[in-house]
Amino acid sequence: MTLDELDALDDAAFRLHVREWVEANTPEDLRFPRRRLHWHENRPWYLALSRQGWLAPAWPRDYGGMGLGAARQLIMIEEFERHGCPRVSDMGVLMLGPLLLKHGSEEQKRRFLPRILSGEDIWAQGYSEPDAGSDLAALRLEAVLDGDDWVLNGQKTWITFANDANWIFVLARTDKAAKKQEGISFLLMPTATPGITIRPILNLDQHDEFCEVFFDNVRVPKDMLVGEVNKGWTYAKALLGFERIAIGSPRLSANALAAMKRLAESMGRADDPAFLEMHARFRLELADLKALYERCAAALKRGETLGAEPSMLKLVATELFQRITDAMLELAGDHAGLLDPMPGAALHPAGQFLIARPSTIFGGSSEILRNVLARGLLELPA
Amino acid sequence: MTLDELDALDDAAFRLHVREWVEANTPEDLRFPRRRLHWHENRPWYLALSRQGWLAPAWPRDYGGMGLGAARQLIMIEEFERHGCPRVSDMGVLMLGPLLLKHGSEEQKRRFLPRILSGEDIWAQGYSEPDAGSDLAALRLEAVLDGDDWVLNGQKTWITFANDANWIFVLARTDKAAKKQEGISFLLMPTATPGITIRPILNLDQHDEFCEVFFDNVRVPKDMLVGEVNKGWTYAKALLGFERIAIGSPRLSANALAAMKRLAESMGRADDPAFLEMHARFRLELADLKALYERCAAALKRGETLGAEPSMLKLVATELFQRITDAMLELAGDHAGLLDPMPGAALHPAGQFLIARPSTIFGGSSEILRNVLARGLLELPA
Amino acid sequence: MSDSYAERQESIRLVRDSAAAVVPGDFRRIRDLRFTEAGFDAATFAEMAAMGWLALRVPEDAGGAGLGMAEYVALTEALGRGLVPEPLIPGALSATLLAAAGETPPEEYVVTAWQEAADRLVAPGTPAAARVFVPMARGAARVLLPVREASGLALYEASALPLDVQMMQDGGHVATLRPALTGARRIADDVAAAMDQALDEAALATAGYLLGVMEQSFAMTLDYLRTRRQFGKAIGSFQALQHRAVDLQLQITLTRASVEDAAAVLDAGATVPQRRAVVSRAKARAAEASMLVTRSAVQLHGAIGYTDEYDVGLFVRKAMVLANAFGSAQLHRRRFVAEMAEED
Amino acid sequence: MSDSYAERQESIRLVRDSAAAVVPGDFRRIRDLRFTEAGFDAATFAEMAAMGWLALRVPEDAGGAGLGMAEYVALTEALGRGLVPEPLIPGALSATLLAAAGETPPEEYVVTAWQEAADRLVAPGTPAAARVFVPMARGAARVLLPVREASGLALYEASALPLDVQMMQDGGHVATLRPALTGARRIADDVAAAMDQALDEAALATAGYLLGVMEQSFAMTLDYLRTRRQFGKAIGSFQALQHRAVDLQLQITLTRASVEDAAAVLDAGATVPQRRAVVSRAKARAAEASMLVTRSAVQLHGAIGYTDEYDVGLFVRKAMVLANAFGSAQLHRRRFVAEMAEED
Repeated sequence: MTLDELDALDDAAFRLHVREWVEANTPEDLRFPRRRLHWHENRPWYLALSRQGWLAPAWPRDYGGMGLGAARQLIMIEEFERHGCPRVSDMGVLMLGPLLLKHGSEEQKRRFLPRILSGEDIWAQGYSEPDAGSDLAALRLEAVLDGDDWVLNGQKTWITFANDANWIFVLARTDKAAKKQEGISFLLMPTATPGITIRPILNLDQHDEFCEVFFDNVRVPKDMLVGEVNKGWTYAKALLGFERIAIGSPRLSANALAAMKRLAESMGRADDPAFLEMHARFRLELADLKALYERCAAALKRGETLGAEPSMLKLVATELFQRITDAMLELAGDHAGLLDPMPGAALHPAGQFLIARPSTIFGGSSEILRNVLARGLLELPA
Repeated sequence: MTLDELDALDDAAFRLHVREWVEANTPEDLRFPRRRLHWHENRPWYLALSRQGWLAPAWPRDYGGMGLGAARQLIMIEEFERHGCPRVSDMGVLMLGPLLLKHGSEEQKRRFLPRILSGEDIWAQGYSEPDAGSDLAALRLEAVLDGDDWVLNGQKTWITFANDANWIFVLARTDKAAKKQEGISFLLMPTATPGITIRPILNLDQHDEFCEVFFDNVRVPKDMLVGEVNKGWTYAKALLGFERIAIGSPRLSANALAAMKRLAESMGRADDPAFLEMHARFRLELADLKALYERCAAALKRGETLGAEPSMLKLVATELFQRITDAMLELAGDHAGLLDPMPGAALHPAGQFLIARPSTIFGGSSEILRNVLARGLLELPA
Repeated sequence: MSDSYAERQESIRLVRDSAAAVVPGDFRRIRDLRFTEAGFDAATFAEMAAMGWLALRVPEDAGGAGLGMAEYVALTEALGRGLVPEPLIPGALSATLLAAAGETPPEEYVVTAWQEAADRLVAPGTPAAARVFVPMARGAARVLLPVREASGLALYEASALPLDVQMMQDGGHVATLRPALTGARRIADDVAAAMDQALDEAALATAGYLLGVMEQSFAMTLDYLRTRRQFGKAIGSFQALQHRAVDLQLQITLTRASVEDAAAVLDAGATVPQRRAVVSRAKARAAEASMLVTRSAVQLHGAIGYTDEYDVGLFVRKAMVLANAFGSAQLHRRRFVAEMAEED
Repeated sequence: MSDSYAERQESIRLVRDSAAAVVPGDFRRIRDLRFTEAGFDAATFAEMAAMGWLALRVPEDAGGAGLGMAEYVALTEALGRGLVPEPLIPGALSATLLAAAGETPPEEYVVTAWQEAADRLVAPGTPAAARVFVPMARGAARVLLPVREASGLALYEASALPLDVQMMQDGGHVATLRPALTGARRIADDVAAAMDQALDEAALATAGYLLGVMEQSFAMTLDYLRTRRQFGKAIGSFQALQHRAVDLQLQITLTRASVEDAAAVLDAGATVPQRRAVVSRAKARAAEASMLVTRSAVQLHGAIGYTDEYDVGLFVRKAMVLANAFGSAQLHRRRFVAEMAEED
């Protein structure tokens, strides 16, 4: 079906069309993955979306996107979530693409966007540093102009799947004299550039999702700067809100709660009144989270701009997810400490517990979000 | 039995002796009072203690006290609590007496202490002000020397039972130029002194436990100053820790939990598994609070000095008390909103809920205690 | 209820605006009415009736306003902000029953004595059973009595019954009534379905009222945090209090989502199990969150919050009464689970 | 156990000091042993046995040290601080059983395969039932099997049994063993009472170990809060984090009170119901508090806390294994209520 034909469908028909395609095309073995998948794992699904032309619902059609409004994008996300479609290596699609579309040169757009859509380029996002995590503007990766090149020295950390990426975009300090948020620029480079070293970091779940990236006299040509020099912080910050709606989805909590019920069954506790009471409380909390999420989604579908809601949603969703997985560990008895899933059951309380941990740390920690809400939404004094 | 005879008893025999006397002498209608009692209510018990010579276990015998060590004092407190003895109008015994004994002139001791023991003088403590509660050192009641008198102008608030007292001790600012904690002096005066106005404040429990006290050109003779001028803050602060051990007693939580069980019975929920689970959790918490309390008590009995323990005990005890009474309100159904006790049952969930509120506000609010513990005990930076 | 989103929002806005008439800026009127005989002002009640609020849920062809639950909870939220003591929710419940029986919605306070035990949300209609927790009964012009008969749950009107009154923390009262059907007027043969629905709507309207209670007590707390100074700065600049405030805001935000979602589900035409499930979800959340927010408001105000003369205490005492009215959180949690299909 | 308070404290201090020998300052040894075949170091285990720790609870006349539970929990607390992986607690359980049967306490790791289902604290001794969650079985020199017979709960020693091994989050393992009594040595006719007591002591010792785990992970967190800087100041100066830290300290303080009180009750000669009640109380508290403290330690460390290479994560993974060993908090809450007389 062409994009014009899709446009002609009403929302319900559009949803049905997406659902049918997703059901038919999502590889069975990739559904509801326990962890975020490496590029070599999610590649079949990435390429299926690419072939279908559905990889970039938000990009304009001129650049190979679907050019959909918020309502239709959300319908697609809802259907992807419903079928447990894995998250693809999406930094190019979600982060770099929108930024280039807004601030990149026409040459940069024509050069990089098609290679994202084809899966030729897989991008990593280089923002955090050892002393600039929650306080991102404190970053110190230095970029000094030397002839026609920027020369980079320093370090990035918590770079998701840098070990999968062939390109990386970074925020680097290009003016040390300026105030913290100023003097930061946005640069692009291949990960194979001489002087770049990538070291995976094993996380508590024994997964190499994050990497450290070291820069030792890395030379980047001048035309790999996006937009104006010293404006990188402003560009990047405008996009940072995006992750929060996705992470506010009730899906993770819903999956965990369903797993909790199966766990109770396998422990012979499904009819235990104390378990039922706890489960009922979580079901109520999940239902209210869903109501809040759908309220935000409905506002987006109406084309409204959201203010503090995504931050509140992230706090509620991630903290509920954690509390459910906390409770699962107690329920699991001796199984709670198992490194691998429980024998004979597709249950892994320890895995879900560990995966729930970083959700309150990354993408705006719970502490930072509360600071921001207190000042911004509640107008409490500094 | 004389004090020497009491000394000759071992701890168990001493406890038994106290218990028997308390059983025989505590007025039945004053036991386990729902609220703190006014002087006209607790007077019979005060005078009974006075006649027995047991009103001031901690004071030296030379001044009419029992001169007991910490261990024996605690035994007395434990027995008083077990029998539900009401708290008497004790500001003179607990606060002023020890302060005069340490910093008062011999003349002040001989003049005031006997009248406390006899019940002739009932004292109020005048520390807090409208803008000096948790931040007590910010107090502004002004005392200016004029001839042989201090002249006081200003206001105190949250003065417990000032409407019962014939004398009041206050902290007043005698040097405005000095730093916050310096320039504060300790003064004594009759509440009938011209210029003093006392206004009771009704609390949420509809009880006039607190008063505002206004000072309008109140003249206090020079010899009513205790110790040195401008040293009052130091004197008072050294005694402020006292209340915390008493308020860390598990008795309030234990009483509330027992009431919760009777409430569940009256609601037909005593065998409800969800109630039993909740009740079990509270019983475990109460047992651990008791263990902590007894640990502190044992250290005191061994003559050790306590550091951060009383503050921790107060946090644990008062917050458990509140959570139990919070849960009682939900359990009480439509009875939760009753102004008076439930008909036909000696139960009053709303009353216990309201009485639990100020415990985390007065005597060091939970917020202030956490600040102090973070800096002092945990050595976290300012 | 099939209006467009914009039309609906306009209708809700109109209801909110009209509520301003009985919600003044201060709480003098509220204080003056506390612990009085009726506990509310008959003239104000009549004014509310005249604005069509009592019959807000009664269909237009039965003499009502025919508005939705979205409008109703918007109204009770506004009343909750002002702690309005006039018993609109029990009055509206009676109006709905009378309308179901083909009678004209009343202009005065008619109370329905449906409850036979604490913490229930069903009207058994046991003929001889005492009716308990009848709200503001001393101010009622008439009393309706559901009575279980062979025909179903019949509805009677009784003009006077012996009262046993208990005062409540908010300054109102509840009564225990003993049914006396001698001389009572029989109004309808079977109002069982209408009764069930009316009780659900009253429970949800109460959740809306509690939402207003917590919104307003939180707003007053934020003001206090911004202005009260200790240790040389506004206490609202202390991070621990800021985070506590954010946690309370999250509860308010969730309560609003829950209450307004439930209203939307009812307005979209829910099945009985769906209606029970969403109403119970909203009432459970509102009950717990309103107690948390109002008692935290007292704590965050410190000593002054514990005085009767400072207004923030009025809110916790209102929540103490209403959190368990039309079912406690416990009751509603259980009803939710019983009514809900398995989670997806 | 009737020593004076001062003598008792001195004895506990000696035990703590001796523990320092196997608790080095860093976690290199702990990391090196993770996910290895045995999961612990036999030489270190032998050293611990040589210090008398395995037989710490065995009476002196049976070849043990005859020390109290106060000393035992002080020891396991020290081991918990160092995340010592050597299976002292299951080894000591076996030593107690052997001593009860009149045998000399062992010098090597003997494991008792008593458990037949997850989250249990009784040894049914079903002859043919698989024994599950047998800790560190690949490093065991011998296996003891309690077997229900007419005489009571008999005790056998079996030299080798087929293993089904599962790795654990802390780098150790548990095994499922299938009883094979052919050729097994029968050690005792009835160890039922000794078994019950040994399981309780193991549960309390585990609570002690968890106390050490949370103490150390909290100490590391405080260090981090004091030194890590963000927004221009040490993050430990942020009041919200300070209050969180105080709340964790309260849990640690309560856990210590609970564990040491339980040990004192056992040392004073408790009845079986008293013993069960206090052990369950301490284990329930330690299980919940250790999970709270260790997972909060990860959160307070931020991103670095979520890496495997940073030591604070080792503590949460140890707590994940031990919080439910010898009974979950849920199991112990119920046992406490079942055993406790009514509250006073």
